[in-house]
Amino acid sequence: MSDEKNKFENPDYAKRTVIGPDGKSFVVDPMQDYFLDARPKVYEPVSIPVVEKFLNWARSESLWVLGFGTGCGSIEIPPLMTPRFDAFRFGVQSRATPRQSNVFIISGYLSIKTLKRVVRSYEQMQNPKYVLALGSCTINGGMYFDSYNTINRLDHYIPVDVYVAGCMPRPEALLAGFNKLKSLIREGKAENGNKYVKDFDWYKANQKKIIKDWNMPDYNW
Amino acid sequence: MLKNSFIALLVLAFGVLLFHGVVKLYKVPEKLNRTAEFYNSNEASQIGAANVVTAVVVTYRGLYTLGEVTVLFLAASVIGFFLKRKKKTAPVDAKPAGSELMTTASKVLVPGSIILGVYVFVNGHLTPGGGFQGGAIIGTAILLLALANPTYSISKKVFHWIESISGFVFVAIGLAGLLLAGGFLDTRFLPNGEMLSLFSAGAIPLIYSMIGLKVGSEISGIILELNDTQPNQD
Amino acid sequence: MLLSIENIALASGILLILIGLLGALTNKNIIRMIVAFSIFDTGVNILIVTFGYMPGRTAPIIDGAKVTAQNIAQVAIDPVPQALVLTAIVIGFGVTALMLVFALKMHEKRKSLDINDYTDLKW
Amino acid sequence: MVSPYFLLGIGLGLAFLLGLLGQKARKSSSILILVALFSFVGISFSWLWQFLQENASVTQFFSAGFKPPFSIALQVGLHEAVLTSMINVMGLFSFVSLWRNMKDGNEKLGPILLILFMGLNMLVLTRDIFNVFVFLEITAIALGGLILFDEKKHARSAGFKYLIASALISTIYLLGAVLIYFSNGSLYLDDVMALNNMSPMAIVAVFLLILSLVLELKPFPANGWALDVYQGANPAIGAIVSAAIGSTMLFLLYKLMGMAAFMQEFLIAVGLISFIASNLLALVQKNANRLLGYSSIGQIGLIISIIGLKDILGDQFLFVAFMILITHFLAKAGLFWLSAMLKSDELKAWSVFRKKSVLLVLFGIFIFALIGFPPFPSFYGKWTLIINLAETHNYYLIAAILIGSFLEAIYLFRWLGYAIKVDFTEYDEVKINWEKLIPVLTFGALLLASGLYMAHLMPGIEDITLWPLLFILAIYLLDFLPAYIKNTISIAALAYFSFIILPPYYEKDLLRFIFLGIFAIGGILTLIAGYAYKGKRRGFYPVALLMYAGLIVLIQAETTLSFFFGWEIMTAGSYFLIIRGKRSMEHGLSYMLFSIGGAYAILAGLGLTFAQTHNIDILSLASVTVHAKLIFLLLAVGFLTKTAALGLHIWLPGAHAEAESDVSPMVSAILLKAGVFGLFILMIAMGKNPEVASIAYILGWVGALTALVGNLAAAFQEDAKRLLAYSSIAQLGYILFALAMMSHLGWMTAMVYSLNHFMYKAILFLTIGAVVLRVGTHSMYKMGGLIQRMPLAFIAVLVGIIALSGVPPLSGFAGKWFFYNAVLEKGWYFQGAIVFFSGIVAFLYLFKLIYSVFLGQLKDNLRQVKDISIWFAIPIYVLILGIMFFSAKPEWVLQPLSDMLTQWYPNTSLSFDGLYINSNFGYWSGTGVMITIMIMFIVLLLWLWILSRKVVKVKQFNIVYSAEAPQRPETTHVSYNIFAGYYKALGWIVAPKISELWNKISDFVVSVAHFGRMIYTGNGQTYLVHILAFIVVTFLWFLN
Amino acid sequence: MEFDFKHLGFTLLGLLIVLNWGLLMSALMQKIGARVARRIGIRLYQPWIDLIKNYAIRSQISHGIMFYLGPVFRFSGGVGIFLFMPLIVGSVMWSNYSFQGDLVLIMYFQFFGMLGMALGAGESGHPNSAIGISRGLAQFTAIEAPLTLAIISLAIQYNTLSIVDIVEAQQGGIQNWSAWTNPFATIAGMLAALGSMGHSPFNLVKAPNEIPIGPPTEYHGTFLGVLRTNAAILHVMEAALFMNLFFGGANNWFEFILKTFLIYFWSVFVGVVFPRFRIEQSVAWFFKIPLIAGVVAIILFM
Repeated sequence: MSDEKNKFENPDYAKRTVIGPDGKSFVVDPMQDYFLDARPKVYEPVSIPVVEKFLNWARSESLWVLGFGTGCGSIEIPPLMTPRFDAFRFGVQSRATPRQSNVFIISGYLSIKTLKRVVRSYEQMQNPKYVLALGSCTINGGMYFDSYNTINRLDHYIPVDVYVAGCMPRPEALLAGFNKLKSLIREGKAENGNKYVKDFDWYKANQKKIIKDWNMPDYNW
Repeated sequence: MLKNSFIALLVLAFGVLLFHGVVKLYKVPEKLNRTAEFYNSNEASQIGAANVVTAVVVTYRGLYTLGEVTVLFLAASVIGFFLKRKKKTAPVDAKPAGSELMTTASKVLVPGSIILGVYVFVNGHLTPGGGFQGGAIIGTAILLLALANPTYSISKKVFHWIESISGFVFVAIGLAGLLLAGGFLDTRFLPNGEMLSLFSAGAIPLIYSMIGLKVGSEISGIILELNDTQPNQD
Repeated sequence: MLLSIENIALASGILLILIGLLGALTNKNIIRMIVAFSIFDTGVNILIVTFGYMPGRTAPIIDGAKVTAQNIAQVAIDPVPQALVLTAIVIGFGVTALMLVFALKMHEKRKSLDINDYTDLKW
Repeated sequence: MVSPYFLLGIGLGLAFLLGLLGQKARKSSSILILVALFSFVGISFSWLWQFLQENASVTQFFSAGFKPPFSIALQVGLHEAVLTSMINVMGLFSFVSLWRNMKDGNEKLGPILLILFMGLNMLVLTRDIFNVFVFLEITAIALGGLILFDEKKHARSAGFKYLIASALISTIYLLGAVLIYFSNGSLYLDDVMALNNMSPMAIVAVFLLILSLVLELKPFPANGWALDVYQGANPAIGAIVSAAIGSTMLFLLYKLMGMAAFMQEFLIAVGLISFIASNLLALVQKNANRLLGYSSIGQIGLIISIIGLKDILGDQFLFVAFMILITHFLAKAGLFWLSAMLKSDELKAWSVFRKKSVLLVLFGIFIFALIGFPPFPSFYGKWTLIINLAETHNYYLIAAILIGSFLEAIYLFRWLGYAIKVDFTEYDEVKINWEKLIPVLTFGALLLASGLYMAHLMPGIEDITLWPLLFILAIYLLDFLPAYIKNTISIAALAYFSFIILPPYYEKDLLRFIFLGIFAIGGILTLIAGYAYKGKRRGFYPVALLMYAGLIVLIQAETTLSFFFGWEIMTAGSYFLIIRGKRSMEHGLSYMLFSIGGAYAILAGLGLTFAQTHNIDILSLASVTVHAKLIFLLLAVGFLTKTAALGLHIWLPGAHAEAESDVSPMVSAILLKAGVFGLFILMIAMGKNPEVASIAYILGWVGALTALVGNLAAAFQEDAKRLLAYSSIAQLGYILFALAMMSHLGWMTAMVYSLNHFMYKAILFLTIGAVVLRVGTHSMYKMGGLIQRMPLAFIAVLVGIIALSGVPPLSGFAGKWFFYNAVLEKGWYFQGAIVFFSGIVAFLYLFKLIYSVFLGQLKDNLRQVKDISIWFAIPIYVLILGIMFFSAKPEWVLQPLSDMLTQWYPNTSLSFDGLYINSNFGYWSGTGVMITIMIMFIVLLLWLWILSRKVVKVKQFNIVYSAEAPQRPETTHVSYNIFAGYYKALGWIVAPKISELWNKISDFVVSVAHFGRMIYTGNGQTYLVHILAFIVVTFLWFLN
Repeated sequence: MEFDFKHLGFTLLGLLIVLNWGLLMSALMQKIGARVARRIGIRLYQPWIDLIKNYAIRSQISHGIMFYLGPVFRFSGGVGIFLFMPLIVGSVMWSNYSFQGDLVLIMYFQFFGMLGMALGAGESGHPNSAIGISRGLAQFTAIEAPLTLAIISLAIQYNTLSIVDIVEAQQGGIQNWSAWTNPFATIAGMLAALGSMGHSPFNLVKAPNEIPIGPPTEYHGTFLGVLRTNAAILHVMEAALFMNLFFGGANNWFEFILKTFLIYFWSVFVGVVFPRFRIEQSVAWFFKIPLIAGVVAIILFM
């Protein structure tokens, strides 16, 4: 590690010497001991097409959204659950934990600080997982294209399945995005979870380029 | 003051109790009780001492006397020992010499007193008096000597010797009684002799002499020790 | 006979006892306490002697004249109280002497004869 | 027979003669005195021999060859022989202990000591009332001299106070002696005793004599001078005052009481007041010697009252008095001599004895002897005393004696606790000289020997119960060996002993078989865990075996006496076990106090029983007719102190939690069953008595509330062992409740719970103890995630908590099932509901236990801990096998149990039908449920396994953490105060009101003691006033 | 009773019915909730899809052996209660394995699943899991207090602890139901039921946004599928327990479905009306009216 990196390192993750109850001292390296630093794996679809098709149908009809509002677009998500739009009809529900979620909605601009959290949350979602990018900002930076603090292209950092353009897109557009996502899943084209793994180094390099205070393992299990 | 009046009240209560519980119950006896009767009646034939009290003190109830001697011995030991020990730590200043008058008077009086003391204890079985009284007189003589002439030094060793030997002899006589006669301190292992003569009443004169010597030397010892340890009174 | 010799002796005995007690209990000076104890002792001894007194009788000493071996039981008093008192006096002497030594040793250390100064041991 | 006058001759002759030798021949004079004292011992022992072996008759030796009353008689009888032997032995050893003081020009000390002891001999022997006065004065002056010899700081003022007090007292005696003479013309004791009707004067005289002797024996409150002497003088002199002079005076009092039967009540009152008051005032005492003084006065007070009880005790009087006297004599002398070895007077300074374990052991022996623990003589003395008092319906006296003894136990055990636990670095090291050690050792050995001899003599104590004690002595002597050897020996001994005695019980008495099995097997298993300890583990094995010996005696007991014997032995052993913990001093003390309180309740109860049945057979409890309620209550309270029922439980959490890792299961899983066994015995014997039903009803409520409070409190603990300790309280609450139902099903529940609690609490305590040994903390929130490091421990705890919680299929459910049925059958619905509710509360703490310790986040410093020691794992897994067996085939255990209980409750709805157990209300098949659940579990596990793909094992920070990552395990492990919300809702139930109540009580007692001792102003004059006031008050009392 | 394949077959069939009914019931309840909010709501087959989706998640992580076993314990708990519960009155085949144990067994077997779940969630090391479990256990103990009283009252009333017997005693018309004959026990039991069903106001345990989902925060994929399968069964069986205890049991499957629906609906109904309690409030609540009702129920039958 270079000195520059050390500057941002969380002191809690630095190696430390502790004394065990038996009086012997030993070194704890939190990055090694507390985090699994294995590389992610590719999870191939079931080899029997019929089964995979059936499962994809089920996945498409049961979209559990990670309730993590990353940008200003998150204000458009709650109306989805109201009587007017009622996304429940389409099998869309929100979950509070990435472990149980399938869909990650990136709701608009993404600051660098948030990107780190987005990456972590994305990696903690289970395969298969889908990303729905909301608004112009995720495509080219939108009105923040020249901001020092936001990213311009989301798909440099995590793979995106569906873009919903607009600034901001209305809930109807979001519903349309869901429908698009559903059809992608049903067609078996929504394998971006595996794509992320396959291009892991590229994504990681992009992420690390922009996130200076990288103080987590390369892959957040 | 409250405390003192309380104490006074308490003492008064004690007095009242003493009066009611003890004195009022006491009636002057018409005749001697059986113990006294026995002593008075049989003493002359059994012991042969003219002074019945002496017979009681030395023979019949000789253990009392032995106890007294022991008490004195203890007191003398403790006192002698302590005063001596103190002397080690704090040397006593030189004492003024006694005045001419006092010295002279004491020279006259002391031998007489000692002789009187000896007389008293030697005749303890015949006349009022005995070992303690005689010893006390001897002690007085020594006291006189010490008061009259503070610088006059008497060897305490002599007194120790006398004391030890006389005490031991007393005990030995007691044991002799046990072995030779009826019991411990039985004086009858020596002949009773003739009543009212000096050598009568068995071993009583002997015992009383020993007691006299012992008491005398003990009291003298105590006095001398106390005298030696008194700081200079100037 | 209020003023008989035995009554006077009894009264003085009790009085001495009470004076001695009062003195021992109220005087703060150790030497005075010891003196008071002596008085107390004396009172008790007087009491004992008085109890042993029988009016009109004499000391139990055979002098061959007034008191003989034959009539001693009728004319002489009880010898035992005499013996007891003798013992008590001597013992009292020993105790008093020892008390005085204690007083001396106590004074030696603290230069005080006030009993109130010796209350380090309490409770 | 040797004439006693030789004592006089030798003593005085030598003392007088030594003046000749002077200072130069110091050594030879010391040797001469030693020889003289030896000859005293020889003479008195020859008398003793003649009386004991040759049946000599009482002989009087007259002085001067005349018969008393004209001369003085010395009487030698058995009593005198015993007393003079005691005194002369004491004299010999006193001289030895003062050997070094004899140097430095103190050569006069020897003769004075000689005369003192000669005087004491004479006081014992003489039959002349006035002669007593003479020798009293000799003793007083000699003692005064001895005190002066000492260089201790306040010895002089103390001596002076002593002198003036004794001057006053002896003058009173003198007055009495003279008045005796004037009243009947004789000073011969036998004459006075022969008087048929005394004149008023004689009565006053006798009154004065007895009064002054009582005053010599330091009655409260006229005893300030004595306390100062004890405190101010050299402890070796304190030993003489307390043991030798005290015994002499007591004998003198006993002797003179022959003529003063009318003063017996006075003695009882004065003695008991002194006993209670001085023990009370001693509570706040911090000076060791003064404390010993208070204790001496207390003990002597007790004996005074026993002398007063002479007529009431009848034949037993001498036995009782002698047992207590000899204990006091040996123990107090030993304690004073121990004190003489120390430079500091502070109680805490006694902790330096830890460096010399022999002395510490002796200290313990003396303390236990004083309190009246078996096998020391005072145990038998107190037992006989209480039994006889009960027989004569002197209940208030019993209460007074027990209260006084209890107060005494408080400060003595606190003191012992100081010695065992307090930091001793600030005190000077103790230097042992042979002449100081020999007397203490001898007296300690004598005490033990006399106790064992008494136990051998005593009817109702089987000799076999003494073998373990001897064995314990032997293992104490082997204490220098490494722990594993001693451990092996202990296990072998326990195994052999249980092999001998256990099997016969299977046929004879299944109940005893089960409890003995719990004690023996549990003992062996927990001892196996002891292999995990390195080093020598000094002192552990004797006390552990002491506890097991007590438990075994308890089970074997056929008589109430041996039951109580076992109970006390067990208490003593467990006290030492508990106090071995690092911070367990106060807990050990409170354990001991509750135990002693309980033991006294038991003693009183057994006494009352004996009063009716005149039979010490333990089954005689059944024939109690009068006071059945009271007896039942007393015994139940006694047993409940051990089972820690609500109100009496406050000792348990600390005691169990702070004990060592393998001690906690001993005291929790095993020891508590002793109380349960006691309750069983009690209810078997008295349960049929209709009077006790109401008490049983109350006990049921107590049990229910205990369960509730125990479980709730456990849920709010942060200390793992404390949590388990509260859990034990609750579990014992269940058992109490079940027992109190007094029905077949209720007792089934109790038995099942007892067995289960033994197994799972042993598992849990052993495991948690082993974990604590590894991680070095009790606080659960400092652990966490240990499942990664300690899978063995985790499995054990998992099994333990499933069993404890009563979740099927493990055996705990059996208890719950019987419980429901029993409650419904009995109709105790509300209590039952409380118990069930508390059973559910148990989940809270069980979850907390397993989660906080094993799950959650592993801490930095615990990343490399090893799994629990194999020596802990072995017993744990053996017990797990036991639980599994019981769970799989419950009917194999339950059916014999049920059959056994039908002998007391023949009407039962319980029936066994193959694998099914049926009651009036329900049915249950343990085996069936087990199989069903096992199959189901395996099928479902397969289902999950088939469906789940390759699972990636992640590490502890790979959690969803609101898009962040945890930073420290400490901040991520939610454990501290985890049930905060629950506490807000129900915490008021477990507010420590009971501890507060006990605290208030103890504060009150302490402040009374503190206030009370203000009468000892330290002013000699005030003491005189006390004496005078005492005289006046008693005088007034008698004038009425 | 001897082992019998036919009986096992019936039991498994019953399990299937109960599972599907449970899934449907939860969909219905959500539908009802949606309609109350004037939404269309989920499709009725949504629970099945969710279940399949969860079982079809490809990747899985585990925090350790207990994390893995937790759902199995939980599932066993649910299935176990099913096994020990008689379903249809008078039918040996539909009484499952209730001959192995009585009401006490069911009462305590509930904890099997809870405990396993608590341990599994605990091993995930997630603070929210621990918080959720502690709340859940705390609330659960409070629920048990009135429930125990109600059950004791019933046991006194019918003089039995066997569910089969209790149900049979209620046959012969609505007037024989415990709900009529022992109304206070029913009140206590049904109020306790509110808590055990875990709907608002007693759903702080799983407070979705405060402590994301509570105990199962870390569970996903197959684990979650197992848990949801279990939940479906457990909901029905809890309702069935109350049905058997208070509402005369079921003489046929239709009655079973109707009654369990209504009982479950009761808790949903209350849930949509009342806001959420904090944990100390909910604990305290069970010690008020429900407890008093339970006490009254016992006093009436003592």
